[in-house]
Amino acid sequence: MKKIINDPADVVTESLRGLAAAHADILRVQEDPNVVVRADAPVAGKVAVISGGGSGHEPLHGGFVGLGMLDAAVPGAVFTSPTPDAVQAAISATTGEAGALLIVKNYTGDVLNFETAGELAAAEDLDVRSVVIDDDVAVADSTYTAGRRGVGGTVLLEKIAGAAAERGDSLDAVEALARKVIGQVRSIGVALTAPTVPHVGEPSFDLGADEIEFGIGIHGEPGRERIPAEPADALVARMVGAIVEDLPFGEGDRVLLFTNSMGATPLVELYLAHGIAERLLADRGIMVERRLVGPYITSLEMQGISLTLLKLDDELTELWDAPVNTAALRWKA
Amino acid sequence: MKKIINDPADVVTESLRGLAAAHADILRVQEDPNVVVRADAPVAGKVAVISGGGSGHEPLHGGFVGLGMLDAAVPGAVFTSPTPDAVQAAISATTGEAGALLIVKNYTGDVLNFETAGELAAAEDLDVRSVVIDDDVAVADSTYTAGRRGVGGTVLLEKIAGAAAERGDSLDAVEALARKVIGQVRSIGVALTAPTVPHVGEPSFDLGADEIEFGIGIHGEPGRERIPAEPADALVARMVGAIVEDLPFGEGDRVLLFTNSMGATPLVELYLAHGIAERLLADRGIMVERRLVGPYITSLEMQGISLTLLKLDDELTELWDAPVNTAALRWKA
Amino acid sequence: MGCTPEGVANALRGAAAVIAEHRAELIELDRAIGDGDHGENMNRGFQAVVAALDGAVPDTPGAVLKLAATTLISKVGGAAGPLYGTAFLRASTVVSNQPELGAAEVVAALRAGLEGVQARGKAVEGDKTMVDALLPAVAAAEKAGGADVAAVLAAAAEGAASGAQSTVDLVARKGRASYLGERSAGHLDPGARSTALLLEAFAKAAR
Amino acid sequence: MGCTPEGVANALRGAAAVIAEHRAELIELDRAIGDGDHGENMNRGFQAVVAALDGAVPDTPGAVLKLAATTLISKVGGAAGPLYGTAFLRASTVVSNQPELGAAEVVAALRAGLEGVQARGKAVEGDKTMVDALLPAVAAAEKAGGADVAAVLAAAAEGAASGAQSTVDLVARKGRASYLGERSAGHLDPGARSTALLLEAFAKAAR
Ligand SMILES: Nc1ncnc2c1ncn2[C@@H]1O[C@H](COP(=O)(O)OP(=O)(O)O)[C@@H](O)[C@H]1O
Ligand SMILES: Nc1ncnc2c1ncn2[C@@H]1O[C@H](COP(=O)(O)OP(=O)(O)O)[C@@H](O)[C@H]1O
Ligand SMILES: [Mg+2]
Ligand SMILES: [Mg+2]
Ligand SMILES: [Mg+2]
Ligand SMILES: [Mg+2]
Repeated sequence: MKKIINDPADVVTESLRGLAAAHADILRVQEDPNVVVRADAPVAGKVAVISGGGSGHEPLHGGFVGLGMLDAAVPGAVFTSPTPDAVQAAISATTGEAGALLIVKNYTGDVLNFETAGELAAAEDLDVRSVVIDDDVAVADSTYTAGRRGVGGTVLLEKIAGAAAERGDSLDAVEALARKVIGQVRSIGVALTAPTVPHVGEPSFDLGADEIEFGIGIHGEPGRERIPAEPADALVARMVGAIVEDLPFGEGDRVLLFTNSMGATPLVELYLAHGIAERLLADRGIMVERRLVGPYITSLEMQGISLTLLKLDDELTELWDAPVNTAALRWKA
Repeated sequence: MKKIINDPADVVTESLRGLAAAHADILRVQEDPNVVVRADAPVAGKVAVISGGGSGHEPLHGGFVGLGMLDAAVPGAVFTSPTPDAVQAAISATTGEAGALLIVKNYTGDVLNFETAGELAAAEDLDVRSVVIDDDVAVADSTYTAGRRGVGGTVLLEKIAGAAAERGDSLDAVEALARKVIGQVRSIGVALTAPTVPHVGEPSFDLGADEIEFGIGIHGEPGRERIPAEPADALVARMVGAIVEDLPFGEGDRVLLFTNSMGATPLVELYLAHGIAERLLADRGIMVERRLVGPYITSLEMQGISLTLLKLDDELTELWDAPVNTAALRWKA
Repeated sequence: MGCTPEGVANALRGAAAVIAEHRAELIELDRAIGDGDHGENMNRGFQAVVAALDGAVPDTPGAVLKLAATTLISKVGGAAGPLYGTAFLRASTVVSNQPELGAAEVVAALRAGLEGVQARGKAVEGDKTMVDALLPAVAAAEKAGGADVAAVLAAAAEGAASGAQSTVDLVARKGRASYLGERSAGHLDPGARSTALLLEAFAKAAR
Repeated sequence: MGCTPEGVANALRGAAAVIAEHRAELIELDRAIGDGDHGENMNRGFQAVVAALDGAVPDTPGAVLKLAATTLISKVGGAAGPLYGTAFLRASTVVSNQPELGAAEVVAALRAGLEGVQARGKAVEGDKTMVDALLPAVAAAEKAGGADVAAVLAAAAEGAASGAQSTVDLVARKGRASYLGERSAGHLDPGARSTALLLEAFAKAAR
């Protein structure tokens, strides 16, 4: 393993120091427990929107802290859910009368740790609610699994819930909107290579020279099946099919298409895949009205991509377009 | 080689289609020859700022086309300088009375091809000037080499020249400013792994499991030396030293620090390196007043980073802060 | 012979040593059907428990268990952190502030721990989780109930070991391994393995 | 026997076939001391030349060379594109619109090509570039000057081959390989190799 790190145990903390130095106008970092907080937090009268999870998915979540998106992010160790005390620290730093919404990706560890933090907050008479995002169509959603994982949809959810909170929506309204987004967003990912967790020192899984893991999670957890490598046209068609048929999305639907790099995919390939997805959706009469293309929810140095579709309406589109000023997403600000 | 592509010969064109689909509000793409042009080009009365080079360095240059930055980008085949007719097409699509500035990275192929295009433009009575950026301190600048390469400084140059053109500066002024930037920007890069060019199908070079190429170019061309892998603290100190001593930068200097990912470096490592660089510069009394952190000038799926320092003054800072609206850099717009 | 606060602390120190020793193995098991962090998470947590005990050993066994619980909750993260944390918390509650624990209290603590894990994680027998190690451990401890603490823990350790082994053939239905579906069969569950290691360490400390 | 337009076109077709055959070799040479695209660039360019000739073969040797030049300039890219493009352009200019080329014209065309490459790229002997193949090729062609076209090209090809071989020991001072400094020694220069391949193909066509 070659990495630009010092002691693997210090990776997250040292990285957060760099994040803080780079974006002092947007955010600040508290250490021990590690929390990334909006520079002007707590914002009086505003619902706090908080998310978090294992590190290694950057820019998620710390890169989305700032005006119009998250009030705080709680980074755990690499690929490890953060602990309740860290979530609690994020709540304390940001949450007032208006309460807070916790955006939790559906992984056992995240759910359990945020749950505990929520209970602790309730004990302090703070109005803290949670929503669990589970947009990954690769996983069968049944009692025989831990349920679907939270993946690409998380980014869109954080943007939209953040915009609603920023415009002054109540906690009830922000929560309702978040649940609406969760209900109409779907994703799927593929991996060409595996990530290497610093404290593990070797790739998280072994993939043959001509194999693709179809339905990968953001920790490199497998999903549906291993398939032989195939041309981009075929692969993207497979991905689009899996998402579209799941919700399902149909002719005339207005959507946001999010083409995400898992980390190490060259942008030239990412845009190539995006172009194919646009074409396939147009063929189905699905109208792509907004798009996001880039590495926004990653899995360290994993090569691969994910596609996310969110069904839009006027309100969601307006919230998507609203100003945002974070390290990783910025417009109209 | 596993890549999300169809025929390797079509990678650039297909990718440009995805770029165009994703950012129709910002840019449009002309094919055969391939050129990326600002959506509202030609902008009347404005100096056109044009750059280009081999593909595989995305978001450079196409991702920097838009308000406040480039009027056009000319993408060659992967890692191959574009041909003069493509540069000519970019000039035709964007250049009027006010003339154009071509930003050329110092590689033999880029210089020769842009030179030819410039001659063709002059024959059509267009006022087209070129500047050649050569900010890479890894290469000895002597008659015994092709001279220093253009690397990270290119991004800063495109932003600043673009802002000057956008505010209405004359070609003389934009050119003078570009030469000033070139005079006071320095970079160095390191690679942990090699990129794989689609039509080659195997990594561009072989690097041992514990080796780092110090002084890498953006095509994976080697620079100073191969060194054993070392902790981030030591590696970043080596990089900062190489840049600071070259110009040299000294106590009291105001600078922009650009910490760039070569493509596949996890953001958690990139910010970690950025934090170390900030600390080392502070130790030397060099004042970091602006920063840019992310994958902005890459080498396909190469793992590695580069550091770029630009000496700032009030004018450069103002131009850096000016609104920009491109696929990859966006603020105040 | 009952368990003193110092005895419980020693058992935890022994557990920390065993986890440290098996860190790489647990990582490898989790790499196969999870995300490869279980060994690191557990080791980070138990090293923190040792550090906390080095500060001062609380004066009842229950307080020692509670210190372990809060430390694990705030240091382990992942799924295992809240689950083991809850187990120790429930165990500490059930023994309240008794100065020493006899065999009956140890059995009750083990059962409370199991119930805590199930209350939090909703896993049942056969889901291929630490529950598959804990269930037979508690059953064996209850069967050995009349005996002394050492015998109870020895029985529990044996139950956990064979329970953990039984997870190899199972298809996971909880936790990260469940994403693998059928492909999860043929692998030992890392959490079940760490449960077996902990109980083995406790049994050894009690010998 | 002189070169007709069709003869020049055939020589270019032969060159395209040789480049296609050696595409991987040129890539490999460029991968070692450059960026690995030389084989792809040259192949893309010469395939385009063949396609252009398939459209219609211009009616003078000079016009054929000019068509090759403009095609290479607009299809090859990189350093080699403008350099080879300039070489063919200068060669076409020097033979102007003569209907057939004799040995003297071929020699003049070769020299003009070399001068074009040096004017554009500023490389001198020993810089480890295509110039190191072209210089001895032109020298040998001039020496064989009185002979017929086939003999001139055979001499040029031989000169280019040994010139290319001589680049192995050199340290590059121009082009991408110069970044390697001392490390560029021990490798054959890809551009010198492609020059040798082209001249060999031309010689074969003239036989
Ligand atoms: N719902 C659950 N109930 C009980 N145990 C569980 C549950 N989910 C996961 N586990 C246990 O947790 C172990 C994984 O722990 P760890 O790797 O530390 O967390 P994570 O899965 O978040 O990375 C699994 O091997 C399994 O034994
Ligand atoms: N200044 C120069 N003069 C003559 N030939 C050169 C010069 N620079 C490079 N070359 C030749 O070009 C070859 C490389 O061509 P190619 O790989 O197609 O372009 P690039 O280096 O832009 O990738 C080198 O092997 C060398 O022979
Ligand atoms: Mg984990
Ligand atoms: Mg090249
Ligand atoms: Mg795990
Ligand atoms: Mg090359």
